[in-house]
Amino acid sequence: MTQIFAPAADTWLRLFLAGGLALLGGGLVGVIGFAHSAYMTSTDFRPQQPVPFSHKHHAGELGIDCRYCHSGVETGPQAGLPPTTTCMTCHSQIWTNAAMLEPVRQSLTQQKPIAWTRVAKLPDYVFFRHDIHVVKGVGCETCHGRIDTMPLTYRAKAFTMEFCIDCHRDPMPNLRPEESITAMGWRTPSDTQKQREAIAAHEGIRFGELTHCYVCHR
Amino acid sequence: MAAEAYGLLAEFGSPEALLKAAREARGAGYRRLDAFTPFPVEGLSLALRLARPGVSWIGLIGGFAGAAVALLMQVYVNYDYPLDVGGRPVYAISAFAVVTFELTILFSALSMIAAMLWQNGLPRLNHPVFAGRRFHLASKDRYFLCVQSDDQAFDPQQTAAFLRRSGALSVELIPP
Amino acid sequence: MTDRSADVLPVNQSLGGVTEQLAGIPLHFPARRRWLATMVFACALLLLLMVSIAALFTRGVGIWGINIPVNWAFAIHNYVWWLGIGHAGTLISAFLLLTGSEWRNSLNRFAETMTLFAVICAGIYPVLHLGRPWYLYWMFPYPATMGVWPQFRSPLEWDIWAVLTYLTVSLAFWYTGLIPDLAAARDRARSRGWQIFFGITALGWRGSAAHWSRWSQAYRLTAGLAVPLVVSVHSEVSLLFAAGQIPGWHSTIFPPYFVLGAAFSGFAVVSIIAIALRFWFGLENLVTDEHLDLLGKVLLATGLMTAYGYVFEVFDALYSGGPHEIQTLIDRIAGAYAWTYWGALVFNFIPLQALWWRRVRRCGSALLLISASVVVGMWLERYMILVTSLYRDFLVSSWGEFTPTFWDWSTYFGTIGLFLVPFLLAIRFIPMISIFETKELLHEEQEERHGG
Amino acid sequence: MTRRVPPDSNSSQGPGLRQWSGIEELSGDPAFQAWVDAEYPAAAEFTPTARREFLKLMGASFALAGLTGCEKSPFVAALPYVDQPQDVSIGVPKNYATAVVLDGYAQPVIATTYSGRPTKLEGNPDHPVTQGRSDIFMQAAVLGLYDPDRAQGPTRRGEPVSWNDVADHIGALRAEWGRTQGEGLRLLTGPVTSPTLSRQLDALLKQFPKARIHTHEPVADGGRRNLTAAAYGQPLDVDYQLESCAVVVSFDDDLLGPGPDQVRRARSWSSARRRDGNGPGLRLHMAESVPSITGAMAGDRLVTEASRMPSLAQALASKAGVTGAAMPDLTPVEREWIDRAAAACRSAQGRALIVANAFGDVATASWVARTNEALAASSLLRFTTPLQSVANAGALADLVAEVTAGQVETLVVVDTNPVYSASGSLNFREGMQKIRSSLHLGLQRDETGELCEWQLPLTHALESWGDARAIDGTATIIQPVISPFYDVRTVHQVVAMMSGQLDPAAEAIVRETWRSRLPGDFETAWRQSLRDGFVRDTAAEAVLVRPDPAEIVPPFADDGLDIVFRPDPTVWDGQFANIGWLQELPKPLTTLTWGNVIAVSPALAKRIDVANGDHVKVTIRERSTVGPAWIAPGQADNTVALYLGYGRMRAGRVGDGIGYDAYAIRPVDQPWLTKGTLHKVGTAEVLAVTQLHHRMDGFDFVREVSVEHPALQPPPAQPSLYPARASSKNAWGMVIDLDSCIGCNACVVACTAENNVPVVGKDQVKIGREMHWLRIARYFTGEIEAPRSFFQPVPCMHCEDAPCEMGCPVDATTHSPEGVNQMVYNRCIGTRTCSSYCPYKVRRFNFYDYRNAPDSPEQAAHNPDVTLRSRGVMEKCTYCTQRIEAAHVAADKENRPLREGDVVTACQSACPTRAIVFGDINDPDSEVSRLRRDGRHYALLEEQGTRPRTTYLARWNDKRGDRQG
Repeated sequence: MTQIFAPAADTWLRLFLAGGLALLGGGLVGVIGFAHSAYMTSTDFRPQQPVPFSHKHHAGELGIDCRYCHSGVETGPQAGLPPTTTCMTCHSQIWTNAAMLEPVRQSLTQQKPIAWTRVAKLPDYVFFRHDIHVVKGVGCETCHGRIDTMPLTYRAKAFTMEFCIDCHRDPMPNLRPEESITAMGWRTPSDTQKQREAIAAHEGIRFGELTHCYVCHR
Repeated sequence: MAAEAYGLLAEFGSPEALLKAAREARGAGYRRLDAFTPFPVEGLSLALRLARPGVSWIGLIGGFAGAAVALLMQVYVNYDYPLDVGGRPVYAISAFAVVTFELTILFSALSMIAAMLWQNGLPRLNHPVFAGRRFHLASKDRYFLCVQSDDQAFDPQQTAAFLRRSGALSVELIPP
Repeated sequence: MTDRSADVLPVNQSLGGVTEQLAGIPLHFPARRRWLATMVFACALLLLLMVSIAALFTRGVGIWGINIPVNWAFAIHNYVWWLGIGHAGTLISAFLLLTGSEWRNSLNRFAETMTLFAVICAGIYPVLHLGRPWYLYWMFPYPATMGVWPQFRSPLEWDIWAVLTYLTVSLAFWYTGLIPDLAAARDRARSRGWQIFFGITALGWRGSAAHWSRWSQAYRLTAGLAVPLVVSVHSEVSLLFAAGQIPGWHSTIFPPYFVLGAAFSGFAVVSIIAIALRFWFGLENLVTDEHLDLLGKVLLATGLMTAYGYVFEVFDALYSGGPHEIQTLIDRIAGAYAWTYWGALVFNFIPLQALWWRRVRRCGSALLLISASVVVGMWLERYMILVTSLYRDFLVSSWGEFTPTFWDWSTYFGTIGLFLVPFLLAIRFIPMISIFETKELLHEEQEERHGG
Repeated sequence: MTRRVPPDSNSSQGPGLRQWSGIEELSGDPAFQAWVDAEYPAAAEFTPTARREFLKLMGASFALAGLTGCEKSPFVAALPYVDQPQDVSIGVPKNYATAVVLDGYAQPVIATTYSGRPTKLEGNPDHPVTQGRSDIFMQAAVLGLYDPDRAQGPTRRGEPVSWNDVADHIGALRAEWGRTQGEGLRLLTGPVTSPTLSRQLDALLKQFPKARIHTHEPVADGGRRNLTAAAYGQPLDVDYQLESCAVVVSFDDDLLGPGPDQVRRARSWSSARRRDGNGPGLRLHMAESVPSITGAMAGDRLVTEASRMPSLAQALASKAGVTGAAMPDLTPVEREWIDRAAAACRSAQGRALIVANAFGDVATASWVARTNEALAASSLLRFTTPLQSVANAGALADLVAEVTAGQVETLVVVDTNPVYSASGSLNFREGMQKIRSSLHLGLQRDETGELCEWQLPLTHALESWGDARAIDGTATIIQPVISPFYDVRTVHQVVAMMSGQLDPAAEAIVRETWRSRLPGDFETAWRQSLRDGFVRDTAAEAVLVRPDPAEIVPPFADDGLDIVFRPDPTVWDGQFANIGWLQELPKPLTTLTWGNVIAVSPALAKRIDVANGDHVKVTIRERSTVGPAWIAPGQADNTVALYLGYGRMRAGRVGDGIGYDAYAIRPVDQPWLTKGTLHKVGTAEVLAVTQLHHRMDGFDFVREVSVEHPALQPPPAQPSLYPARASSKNAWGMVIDLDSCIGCNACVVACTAENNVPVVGKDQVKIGREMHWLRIARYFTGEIEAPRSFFQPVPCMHCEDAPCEMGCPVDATTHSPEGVNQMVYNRCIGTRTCSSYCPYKVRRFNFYDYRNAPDSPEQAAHNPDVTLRSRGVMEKCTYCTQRIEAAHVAADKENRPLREGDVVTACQSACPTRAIVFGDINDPDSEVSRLRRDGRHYALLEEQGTRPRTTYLARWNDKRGDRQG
């Protein structure tokens, strides 16, 4: 009987086995990592908008309050996008014929809405309400990030269930006083914990009752 | 010396002949011995003074590992997001028993078989003995005794003669 | 009796001859025609399965006859049936190995192979029966962006782990036992292709003394683990039902009842295969009438134990005296699906009684027919346990009825194809009877002859 | 065209946050068209107008949560308003008071709208008649609005035309009528209570004095007016004062059954029934030929032929000492029943009321009238002059006669469907050929619309300006809650065109009517009425009448079977045939869906050897029809019941070609009870019933208590292996009073509407896949000839130790700290274990994708607060969790705890008898806690140890009570 395989064959076979195992493990880790990646949570994406609206300019530099445009935020589930007329309250006075604002004027004259691209969108089976969060002392910044530094708006936080549930388990770290709800870059004063507890108590937050399914899914 | 051969391969017609030869070889002071048989032959490892295999211990460890992994996993997921499931306890050990048992067995069995292959140095596709002309009979109905060349007492001529004396049907020098 | 059991195999055959004969089956395959014909048939069934699955995934489980209340039917029912069949393989090779009944050496290889593919057939059902199968991976614990985990109190969750463990361990056990024979085939092979195929699969096994000693230990210990595993797996499957409160399910007898039933149906299938193979490949010298005799005895024993399960179930219902339990009992005996109950009784236990006679046991064709009837009977039993319990549970107002649709049947028959195709491939490419164990047994017998 | 009421003026509403106001104008904003184009491409398939209006409708909201099935790329277009209206906050529902119409009667509703889409109707709690309760027709009306088969624009012989063409044609006709003074002009209306329409028709007749008006009411309120005319000498409407009754004896009168008066009667009946806590407050004795839900609730029920009623009524009359009432000969069973009834009446001392079938015969009615007189029960009856009155209108038969005589040039059919619902013997269809010019005004191009030259589509009540009177006469000014999204007009607009106005404004016509009728400053009163949802103090005046002493002629009797006609319990006279919710609604007592049956008694069935579903042929005066037989337990031996409303050919894609047409063989002179024959045909069909087995088989699903044993055995305390869990502040629970539940199904439809429960169709129901979250179980006990019947609504029990939750491998169903058994659709992978383990089988599974096509108009009817369930997902009753969470948010925003009544489930608010009570069981003072302490309280299958949160109150057994006292 003669050798069927050359000595090298062993090396190859073992390499093959080791490689296979490595690939398997690596693949698993890779897939899970990909699911958490910025790509999948679309936090890396700055969609083009019909009008290159800059929150940095309006909210940051001019310091317009969020609620001026997103008027529904305290009254309903949806913060709402501003109607064209809201834009025109100022832009009928200033930058009246800036080319950049042509779509806005078009919208008003032709009664056609501006087709914005939604940046913050949750799946249909998630029933999120802005009003209750705002009323209970969760600031805009908590979910939307430093909007006042965004020339083009993007999704600052990954809107995964983990993200929501973390806060629903313990809202404390994200609570702020009423007057600072829309404030950006709001720093908590020295006696943070006490103050947060005070807010929590004052708002009567139902700790431990915010993590069951029907709070968000119906 | 040892460089030019792997060893001498002696062929025997029955397990009994092989056993006899193996004992004689030990008696003659050969230590680097190995035998090849078509099925496990009782007393052979004794005759060759092989160490008791330690596969069972690895199996035991694997079993404990499996149980631990299973229990920790199940306890952790319920600790991470405790949900009220039909009023059952959050850490329902009785319910966790099944998966724990399954993983115990899985880990134990796999670890033993892996250990067996590892200790046997398998897979090994190319091995000197395969070069033996009549070695293919080792998986049929012949029984081989191999004296390796790295044995102190190994000497191609004398060892071959010794093996023939102890009843080998054929003796062959295996190249390295 | 003892000396008969001493030589199950006729001793007037040489080890070399056995080796050539068995290793020869894959290398110089006899009965190509028959094999091809069967293969075509099997592939047709497999195709049917593919079509059924395509329809299922595109249109949804609605294509089956299931409804509320009978929302589990063929899928779960055939799942249990296949898994049950699978168990015999492990029991034969592992359990009998431990008890040192070496006559099993001629049967264990194809019994294990049968197990492997039966478990695969069973394994696809839990996937198929899901409403949204593409979310199957939610049943495994992985760090999800949802922060939600599987629910380990659920029998279905246990099920996944049990079946996967069972599949992996059976595979490992089967392969470990196969290595030395692959080596034998490698050494017999002449053509380069066969040499490489068997060369790699044999992992370079040399049959050295050290190999054998480690191998034996690992093999025996794995066998030792496989036996409780089988028991646990099918007990767990029974909990799938027993954990629910439905009358006819919620019973402590279920685990042993299921395990015995499983062994019963499994041994029946083993007998069928044994008889078929020895007829195909002229293996009468290795799978002897002695084997059939022993198989017949085992079949009879497990059958009687299953019958005890039936009796006890009736007693259970009457003893509990729960009106709903009794209602279900009556439904079984006289309800819309009484035919399954009586069918199960008749097919399982009436022909079985013939096995009391040695002549019947030793007659291949007779044993074949009885085994076939047992397989049918056990299929009916599972139908009975599932549908009869669900179609009428507690509230009269929720009672319904179940009629299988074309797709129910096509999926079921399709899985038979899924079983046959790989099995046929296996007997084509792998020694279907353990060569070295046969030789071991043969050698011992010859020794005894010389000794006595 | 519609007006908005400034929010401030709501403050005048006093307590309660009822701010119904005029609808927001949403049309004309192209903003949404683009958006909907993106979301609903196939909307393009509508006619241009329809599409434009539909876009308007859909686009109104970009908060259609859940409407798009699966997740898309997160970056979808978002379209804000160009000019956002003042009081619109997206996603916040608004409520408007208005009314829908059943057989001309107003059904006052509060319409919930999301960004202009009405999605749910609740009863108007302020309304004197319904007091916030509702029935199946009111609940289902909203789906009629989105019926995809509505006529979307005017047509002439099927060809689309414009309203200008219509105006031209009517102009031409008017010229002709002018010459002939309306000679040859005939109008055919359905039942009408609308003051505006009456006013308009009167005006029209003044213009064209020779024109005539006829009315056609296939069901309406039966022969009630003829009966009163015979019994009291003048046609009357009657209202039973059940609250003050101790005993009611009904001669085949299904007073609790479906129809315009069901809500009022069910309400007063149940309050009377509950009057005293320790026993049944009102006892019902009923003699009936066809099993009805009233019979099911009756404590003492006699099964006998409809043709026996006169004799029975006479017998009771003679017992009550009515002059001229000789004792007729009765069977022993009948006599015993009469004795018991008479005894009960006597002991009731003036608080006993005898009622006769509205579909019954004159003799019975007359005897009953006199018996009431004799029992001094007049105070229990309130008579009013008929509401449904068009000045000297003729009957349909007269019209047909004129048509055949060729005296009719022009026929205007106003919102009725004679071609389908006229008696077959009239041959109305053939008659139509003789008419030169015919116009049909109606929502659909139905059988009549198709045959008429012109079909002029009308608005749905929810998009109309109009008015109508409720059953008691209280008028409601109907205001649109949404602007019409098809090219349609209100009936008033069309009639106004006929009387010469060119393009009348819908609102103006109605204002015109009320300008003279509203007291005080018109604008204020007008707004007030709109906000209230009804015009105060407009109930009809009671009239005092005495029975007419004329000789009572017993109705002719010949041998042969009694053939009884009844309106269908769910599609009524056929007008609801295209409403999927009602087609799939299990009919009381049979649980039949998607069709009608020919109900026969068990004895008769045995005699001609038929089983359920076997086809039988009913022949009446050489006209015959074939339908599936149904063996009705408790039906009189020689009575056969036919159900109207099926066998339609032009109802639409839902209602076409289902069931048999009973109108075809319905005699004109005996529309409700006649004689005929029955034969077995030999063919058969499978009926789509949702409950296969109706016997309680000795189980105690429905328990009973009696006056001598008013309390049930409290269950033994069951030890639990499970750890005690801490509940949160609120713990929700529901108690259902089986003594009040009349099985009317209002709760089921309400649940369907509130929770987007899909309609699965006949074939799926046949194989047991109906999706109702709440089923009403029907049980019989006793012998099949005269069984006792029980209703038991079965929603999810929300078990505290729920078996289903334990079965789920992925945590898709878990328990909330408030004790709600949660079902998370988006986590469900469809193992169906939960349903297998559920002892109550209340879970429902999406075997297929049952959702409407993403662009079908029905989509707009969906509640945006509830996810649409996709294929392969389990679903079930959630205790209307969207309402619970909304209440939590509202309360949390005000930083206050939840109060009793903050959360009202859909089924609870719909129930006409208030049998369903939902609330916080942690609050000892809540209604639900009070009921849980009641002696009649028990849990279904409590021996299973599931500890349900949904529990029941046992039913009172009147009979046993009688024997004792």
